[in-house]
Formats: sequence, structure tokens, C-alpha cells
Amino acid sequence: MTQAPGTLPESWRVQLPVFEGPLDLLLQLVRVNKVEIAQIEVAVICDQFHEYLELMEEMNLDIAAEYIYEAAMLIHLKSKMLLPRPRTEDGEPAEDPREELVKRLLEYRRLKDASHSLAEIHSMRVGVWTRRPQPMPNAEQPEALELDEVSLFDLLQAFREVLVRYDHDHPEPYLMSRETFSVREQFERLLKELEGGKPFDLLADLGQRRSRGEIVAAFLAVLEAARMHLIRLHQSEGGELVLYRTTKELQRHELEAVQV
Amino acid sequence: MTERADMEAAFEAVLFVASEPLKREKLIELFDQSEAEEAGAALDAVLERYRAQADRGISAEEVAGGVRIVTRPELHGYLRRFYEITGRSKLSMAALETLAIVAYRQPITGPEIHELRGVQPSGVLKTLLDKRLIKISGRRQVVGKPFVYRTTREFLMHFGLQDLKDLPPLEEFEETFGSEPDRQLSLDTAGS
Amino acid sequence: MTERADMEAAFEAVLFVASEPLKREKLIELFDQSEAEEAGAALDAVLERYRAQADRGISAEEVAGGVRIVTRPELHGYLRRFYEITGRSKLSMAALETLAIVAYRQPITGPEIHELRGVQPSGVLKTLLDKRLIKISGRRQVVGKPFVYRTTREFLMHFGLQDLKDLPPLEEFEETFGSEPDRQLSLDTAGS
Repeated sequence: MTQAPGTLPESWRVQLPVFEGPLDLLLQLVRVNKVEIAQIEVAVICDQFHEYLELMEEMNLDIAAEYIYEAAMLIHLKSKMLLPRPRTEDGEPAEDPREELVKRLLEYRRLKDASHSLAEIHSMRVGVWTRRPQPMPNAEQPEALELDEVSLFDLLQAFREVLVRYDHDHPEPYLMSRETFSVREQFERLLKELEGGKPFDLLADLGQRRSRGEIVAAFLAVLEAARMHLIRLHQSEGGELVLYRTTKELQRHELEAVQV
Repeated sequence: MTERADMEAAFEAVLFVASEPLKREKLIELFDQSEAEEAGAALDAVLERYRAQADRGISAEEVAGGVRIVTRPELHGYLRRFYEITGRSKLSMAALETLAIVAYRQPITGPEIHELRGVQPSGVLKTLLDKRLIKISGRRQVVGKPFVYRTTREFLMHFGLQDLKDLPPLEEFEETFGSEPDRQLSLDTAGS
Repeated sequence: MTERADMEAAFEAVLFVASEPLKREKLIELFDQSEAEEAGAALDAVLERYRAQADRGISAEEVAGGVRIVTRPELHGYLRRFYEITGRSKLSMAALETLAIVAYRQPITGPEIHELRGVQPSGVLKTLLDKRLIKISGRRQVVGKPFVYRTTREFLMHFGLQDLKDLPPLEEFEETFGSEPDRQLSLDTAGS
């Protein structure tokens, strides 16, 4: 039995209804065709299901994987329905291929109806207010949970909370040194580079720093060292800024005075 | 020996202050064991008085295995206006369907819910867990060890139920599979 | 036009929900300005009714710029006793966090828990020991020889776990619930 296109309600073309998933759509198709679930005509429903997906495509809506999966199931079922049904060993006809689908739809409809009753109760019950918790003498903190009600979810949320707070209070030292650069570190690096009286091209060195923060720290370190007369600055004819180490010894208290 | 009037006053005060349902036994424990019967009667008298005052702002209800004082639902609008609360917890249809599945088929796992609704339930489950309407109550010892879900005491409180037996009954459909001869079936046999 | 009985009910409900004194003017603003006088009288009637019921558990009082419903001071003892009874079955957030640390990092010592939570844990550990959710399983052979804590069998039973291997790792949680947000379809549009 082939079904002419356009068997979906005309209004669907104007405004595509939104379903809570493929089963919800199937249920609606059963309703549109005015048949009982148990009497579902797979070929018709299958075609209409695809028609709906095509409409979704036309409207550039994303089709969730679940719909595609269910569509494939329907095609499979439709082909099974066309084949003669095998017989079991006793000579009885084998199970109707639709049986599982019918069962799922009946169960889904039953639960969907129940969800409508819950929705009704919900909308009435949101109007019920209790007293706002207040600090009580000798009572536990208001956010305390009834022990019976504490579940794995709460345990995990609590653990996550601890870890997040811990990380916040103890930022990793590696990140620290990358983000805020210590002038003293740069200062020490600078003096080390100048050991042995090698000429040192300041601009070239600054160009090798990895971030603006590090450049600033390195430059401040140069100014510090110059102030302490540990280095001398020279500008070459080519415009390079060259540093030399002086003979002055670095005093421990001087190093400690440099900003970390 | 406690005066009956004092008992009623004590229950009223304790119930008034509480923001969640209190178990009858716990309330009655406030008094000496020898007075338990009298205390029970006093508690009933208080509850009855609250329930009887139909035109008042507050009333008593029995939910989740306990008793509590709550406002009448009709006054929601005033409370919302006064406390400037907009949009109190709306539940999406997806959340309600999933909640119904957990409520009626608990204990149930994520994959089972997926099978029943035809939709991946993780986002909705998270919403329901956050609202404390459902909880994880362990794992099923099958492949993948999925979490097992149940409804909570909060669920009972919110829906005004004493226990799960109070859920509206599921509709039993008369449709049984294959009860009527069916066109398509006969087509198949004709072709064989 | 609001009925006088509705006004009284609304005031009663609003006063019940609040746990702090409410200003008269703010309460009266719940109604239209043209009804202000009537509303004032309704509020007085509610307060008067509460004050008149001398043998009941609750009463009304006017304090620092506002009105509120309160429990009668004579009943303080009952309230305290009741909250001692119910407090026993509660778990504070601090206790829950400590329990989670023990669960995920066991065997663990007090000082190590201190390091993770930044708070001295001895009080909370005592609560958890009392509730039999954790136990002491020896001492660590380091300076001070601190006790080592582990979770108990009761802990596993409470959380529906077969053994500690079933405790879900953080990543599994993110995989299960982190992905899809719940589509917030509101109830009214879902039917269209």
C-alpha cells in the first residue's frame, strides 16, 4: 500500500509541530491516521515519518540522531512486513514484527499521559509556599540535607566543590610564573647571562621574552641592576643597547630587595 | 503531666517554624511516652483546625510521610508579587516526561529511560537532579554499570503526595495487541 | 475590588512565609491604592486575631518598623528540643564535603583533609563517625601519627554501591550529565 504524499495535516506545512522525540512523533501520526496503536499500519506511518523529516530539512532544522535511528527502524520494519511471515517449529505464525513497536508506543503513551497529570499537579502545587527557613537556635545550618536524601549526585557535587575551591586557593605555581613574572628571577637570569664578560644585546634579549609581562619584568630587572651599579649600558653605533657586568659584587641584601 | 492546650500550642509553634514536613512520631516524641496518645490527639486537633479554616491564608497538609503548614495555592499571585519572584520553576515537557518515567518505573537507569522515551535523557536528568526531584540511588550491576534513579522526598513534597502509592494511577489501555483482525496482516498471508 | 476575606488571607500567607518583620506600608501596597484603607483594616484584623488567641502556639507582634507572626516565647523549650531531635538526621554541607573527600581520597588523615578543605575537620569527622559513614582505620606513620579515615560498609549501603570501585569518577559524571542541556520548552507552548 503506497501512500500519496501530503497525508500529514496541511497545517504542519505551515507550522511544523515540535515533538518530544521520535516516539512522540509516532504517537501523533497514529492519532492523525485515526487508528489504534495495535492496528498501526507500518507502511503509512513510515512514509509519513519520513515526510516529517523532509519537512524539517526544508525548514533547515537539525534532525536529531534519534529521529534518524527510528526512521531506519521503521524502514526495516516496513520491509519485514512485506515478507511472508515465517512459521515457528510448531507451525504457528511467528510473532508479528510490529509487536515490539506497538508495545513501546503503548508504554510511551501511558507514561506521557501520566506526565500530563503530573504537569497539572505541578502547575497547581507551585502555588504552595512554605515558610522561609530561618536561623534556629541549636538547629543545623539551613542548607543541611536530610541524610536519607543525600545521594551520589550530592556527594560528587560536594567533591567537585572542594576541588574547585582548592584550585582557586592554590593556583598552580607553573601558571603563576607564566602569568606574573618575577623581577628578581629576571634579575638573576640577567646577571647569569652577563657572567664571563660576554657582550649582551638588550633589545635582542627582550625580543626573546615570551610575553609582555616578561618583557616588563626583564626591563625592570635591567633598571634595578643599573641602579645598583652592577651593570653598565652602552649604545653601539648600530643602535644596539649592550650591557656589561661591572666588577661590583652583588650583596645578598641587595638581591633580597629586588621585587619578586 | 502536660496540659492538652499546651500540647496543641507546642505543636502549632513547631509546625509553624518548620519549613519542611515533620514526621508525626518525631512530633509526638516531644512529650513523655506516657502521654503519647494524648499528644497524638492534640496534634490531630491542630491539623484539623488548620484544614477547617477554608478562608484563611494557611492550611495544613500531610505529605512525604509528614505534616506541615503551607499557604493556600490560590494566594500564589499575592506571594509572588510581594516577594517579587518571577517564574517559579517551570518544568519542560521533556523534564515532566522523564520525571513521570522515573516516578512510575523506578528504580530505573538512564539507558532504560532512553529506550522508553526514544531520546537521550542526560540533560533532562541533570535538570531533575539539580531540582532535587530525583536522586541517584546506586548503579545497576550490568554492563556499563549505569546509575539508577529514584524520585526523592522533595518530589513527594512538591507533588503533595504522602508516598508513591498516591501517584495518579497509570491508565490501563484495553487495546491488547492483535485483538482485532487486521488488514495488513491479511495482505501478508494472501501474498504467501 | 478585592474581597475583605481575600485580603486577610493574603496578609496571613505573606506574614507566614516571611521570617523577618514586614513593613505595614509594603504589605498594604499589595493592593490597589484605592483599597489602602480597607487593606489596613484587614491587616489589623489579622494581627488582632493572632494576638487574641492567647492559648495558641503563635502570635503577632509589632517590632522595629514591622509586623510579624512569631511563636510564643513560653514554647521556646519545645522548639529547641524538637530541633535537637530532628537535627540528628541531617548532614551539613561541611559534613557532606568532608565525606566526599574521605570517599574519594581514602585512606586519608585529618591534616590532609584540613589541607583540602582549608578548615579544621575534627568536629565534622566526629559527626561522620557518629553516623557510621566513616571509620578510623589506623594511624599514619608520620609526625604526630594522625588517624587514618576510610568510608564504611554503611556508607556503601547508603549510596547504593556494591564496592568502592563503583564510586563514579568526576569525569564520568561530566560525561553523563555535562553534554546536552535540557531544552527549556515551557509547558504552554509544548501543546501546540
